[in-house]
Amino acid sequence: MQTGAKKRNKLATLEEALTHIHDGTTLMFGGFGGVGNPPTLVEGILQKGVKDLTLIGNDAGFPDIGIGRLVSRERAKKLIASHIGSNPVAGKLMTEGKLEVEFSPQGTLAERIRAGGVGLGGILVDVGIGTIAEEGKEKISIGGKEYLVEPALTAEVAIVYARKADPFGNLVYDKSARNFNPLVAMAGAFTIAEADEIVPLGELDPECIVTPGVFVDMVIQSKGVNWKWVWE
Amino acid sequence: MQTGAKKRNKLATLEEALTHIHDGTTLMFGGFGGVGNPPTLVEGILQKGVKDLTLIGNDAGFPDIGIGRLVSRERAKKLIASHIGSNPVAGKLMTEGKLEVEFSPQGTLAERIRAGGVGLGGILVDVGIGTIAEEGKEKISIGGKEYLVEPALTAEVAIVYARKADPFGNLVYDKSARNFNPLVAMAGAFTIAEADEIVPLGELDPECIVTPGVFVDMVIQSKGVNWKWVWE
Amino acid sequence: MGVGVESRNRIAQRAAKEIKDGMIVNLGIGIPTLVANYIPEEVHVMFHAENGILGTGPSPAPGEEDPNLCNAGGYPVTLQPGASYFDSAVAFGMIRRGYLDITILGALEVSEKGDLANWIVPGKRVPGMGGAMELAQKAKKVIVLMNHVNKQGKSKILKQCTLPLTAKEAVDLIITDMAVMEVTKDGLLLKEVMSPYTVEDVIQHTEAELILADRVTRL
Amino acid sequence: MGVGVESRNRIAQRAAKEIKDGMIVNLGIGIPTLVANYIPEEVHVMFHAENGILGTGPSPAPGEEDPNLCNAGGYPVTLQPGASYFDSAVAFGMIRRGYLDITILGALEVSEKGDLANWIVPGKRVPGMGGAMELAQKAKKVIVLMNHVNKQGKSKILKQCTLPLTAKEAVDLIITDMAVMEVTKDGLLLKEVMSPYTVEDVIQHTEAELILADRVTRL
Repeated sequence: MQTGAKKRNKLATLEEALTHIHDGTTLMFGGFGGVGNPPTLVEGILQKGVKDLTLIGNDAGFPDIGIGRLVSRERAKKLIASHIGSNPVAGKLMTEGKLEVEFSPQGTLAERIRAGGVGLGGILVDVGIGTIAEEGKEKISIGGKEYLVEPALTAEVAIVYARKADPFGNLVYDKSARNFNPLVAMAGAFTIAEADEIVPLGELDPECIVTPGVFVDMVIQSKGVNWKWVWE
Repeated sequence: MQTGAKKRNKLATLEEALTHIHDGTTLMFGGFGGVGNPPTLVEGILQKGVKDLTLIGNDAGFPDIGIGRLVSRERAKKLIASHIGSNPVAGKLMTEGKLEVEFSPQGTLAERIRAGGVGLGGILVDVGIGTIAEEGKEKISIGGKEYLVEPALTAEVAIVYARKADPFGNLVYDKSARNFNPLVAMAGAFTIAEADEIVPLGELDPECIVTPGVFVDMVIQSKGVNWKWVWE
Repeated sequence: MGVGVESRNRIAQRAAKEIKDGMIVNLGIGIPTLVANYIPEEVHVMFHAENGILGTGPSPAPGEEDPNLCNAGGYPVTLQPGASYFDSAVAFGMIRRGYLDITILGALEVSEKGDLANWIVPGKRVPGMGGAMELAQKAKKVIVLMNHVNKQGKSKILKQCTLPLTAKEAVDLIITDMAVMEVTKDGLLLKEVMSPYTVEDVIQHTEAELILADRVTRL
Repeated sequence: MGVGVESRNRIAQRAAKEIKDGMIVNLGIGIPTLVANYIPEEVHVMFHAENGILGTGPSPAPGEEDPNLCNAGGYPVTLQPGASYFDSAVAFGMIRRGYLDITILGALEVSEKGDLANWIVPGKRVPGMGGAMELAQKAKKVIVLMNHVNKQGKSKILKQCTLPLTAKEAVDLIITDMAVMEVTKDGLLLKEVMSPYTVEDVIQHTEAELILADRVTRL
């Protein structure tokens, strides 16, 4: 019966969540420019001393904000993202050969993650044709128009930030902190959600749930942001 | 200034909506087994006498329910759907050569419509490999695994049913009447939404809007369902 | 498919035993719908409806139906706490990602390798595949409920399917009015026989090769 | 890019004139952000932020910032009535479907055919393309705001871009501290000159070939 109970009640501690994240883990994260990165999980990963991560997400945050805290402290060996412009340390590490960076156009990256999340093999996109972004990519013609074959992305572990969660893992987000989070939540083989507020089952409006709990494996209580925003 | 005003206030009458639907129009529709088909638009199309439609949507409804009313009254020359099992008239017309039917697995159909809606060329799916559903489809290998290339679907006109709409075209749906509607709403070159209730701009919760108004071109007031459900 | 009420209920009751606490389950139309009636109260299940609901509850009382709250078969349902609505693309995302623990479907034919045919009888009936291809190909466990033989008295459990397939090597368990059979690497394992039938009856009415379990249970 | 405050504001002010009532508009970071300050009150615009907002409003008053309500540049915004939140996949769905009437971006180089380069300086600065490829390739009208020349005083408006492209033949209008130029089939049309510069100044500081409009306006 324990398995059944665990599938219904996914509440856990930060420590339990961290047992799923090791040196070398492929880790996907929600968030956009720091907004919507899960602060408690990032801090936990830092504290645990995990290294050699392969990170997948929109960007490298800022040096001391969000996922950028892992990047600038050299916890990642590789990053798949759409830009690293807001984190100069990431650029420096890349130039020094300490961080491998693979770029995808932002909308393509979002769709590749979503494709992984819904079990597709990939998507066909015409964005980037005629630029170096098409290099090394297979092309295919649909109705006489050329498209790039963009493979789906998944990860061993996905970490997301939500406004509210229930014990089944149903999630709602907060304003623009939604961004990549619902996509990333679907694309993890093991998805950990950090929520500002954990509410009883049945309390979230079924019409407004953005991520159905079936995609989520674990829910932890957020301790909130422990960094200063760029605009503060 | 009229263009600007029209882009903000998309409220229109059924008659105005019907000026966009003609003999031969490629018409995509939301709904699943009749639930979520837009009743007022279906009735309007019937009354207008439109024929030779190419219909794209999940199914053929029931003979006297939803989109099925157009199919069983021979208003369509072609149907792209995942099944027609609930509408025996559709099966009969197909056998008689009066209706061309193209089948897609349901999840593939949903993703093909979504792909059209978000401007992708198509998707890669492994569903149907090893069956006749793969016939005539291009195959591609991603990481050593075979996928079918499934082209995106769009339509000249898309018709959807919503619970509430505002003048900009923001939509929320009603329970399981959501189904294909949000996907179809994105995939029309011209999208007409029929809503049970039209509310002032700003009244819908921005967190709970399912279809952002930018995808919608016209909003009309629904007159409600004018058929009897199978379970009634 | 011409199975009597009692037999249908017995098949559904047997299928319900496969459903464990905490599972995510999709029930097809026909006999599979009846399975929900036989799940014990202490077994909490999230039912998935591919039109876009996770967490459907029992049928509403007459007069309480909401036309906009129906299962994939078009019949009114209710909601369980923790349920959510989503579009059909997400509904199938769940399926393709393998999050369905069990899917229970009807079939026209099943082969001894677990091939499933249930969407087309060429030249006769072409209802379309609906969501059956995804469900059969992607659910963790695929259970087929059907009559053991067709209207002509011929076995629907074959060495090889004659109809176009819904999915190859997809079925895990077959429950009929005569028997319960598991698809294994070695072949079709006869595990249980429904009374009043005997092992011999089942063998006689099955075109596919059957392996007898060490102990064939009589139900 | 080393453009003075006055000049930045003048560029933004000129760009604002391109924005008409009812448009869906995406503003990039840097000078493009300033454009919002110059849109007349009677011109109602829905601003699109590619992180997942349609309908952002002005910056909040100091102390009223919500860290979870920011634009794509990471700075706090507010909401207009009719606004909605969605995930980044839908945000780019809107872009790829061509629903953005105008996108306003910065650039490192623009060619006379409208090629845009703004995401990489090989071996030096590799910030990544972010959402610029989609925006430049898919918006109905692409407006570039930038300094006319680089720090070395060399033209950023070239016959051919030397840097890797963000998008080919994408730019419709270039607004710099010196001039306003439209990309036409026949080439780059010089339409307006910013004082104190003269047509001759602009020609001298532009590597690309310029076609003079019948009447070059002095701003």
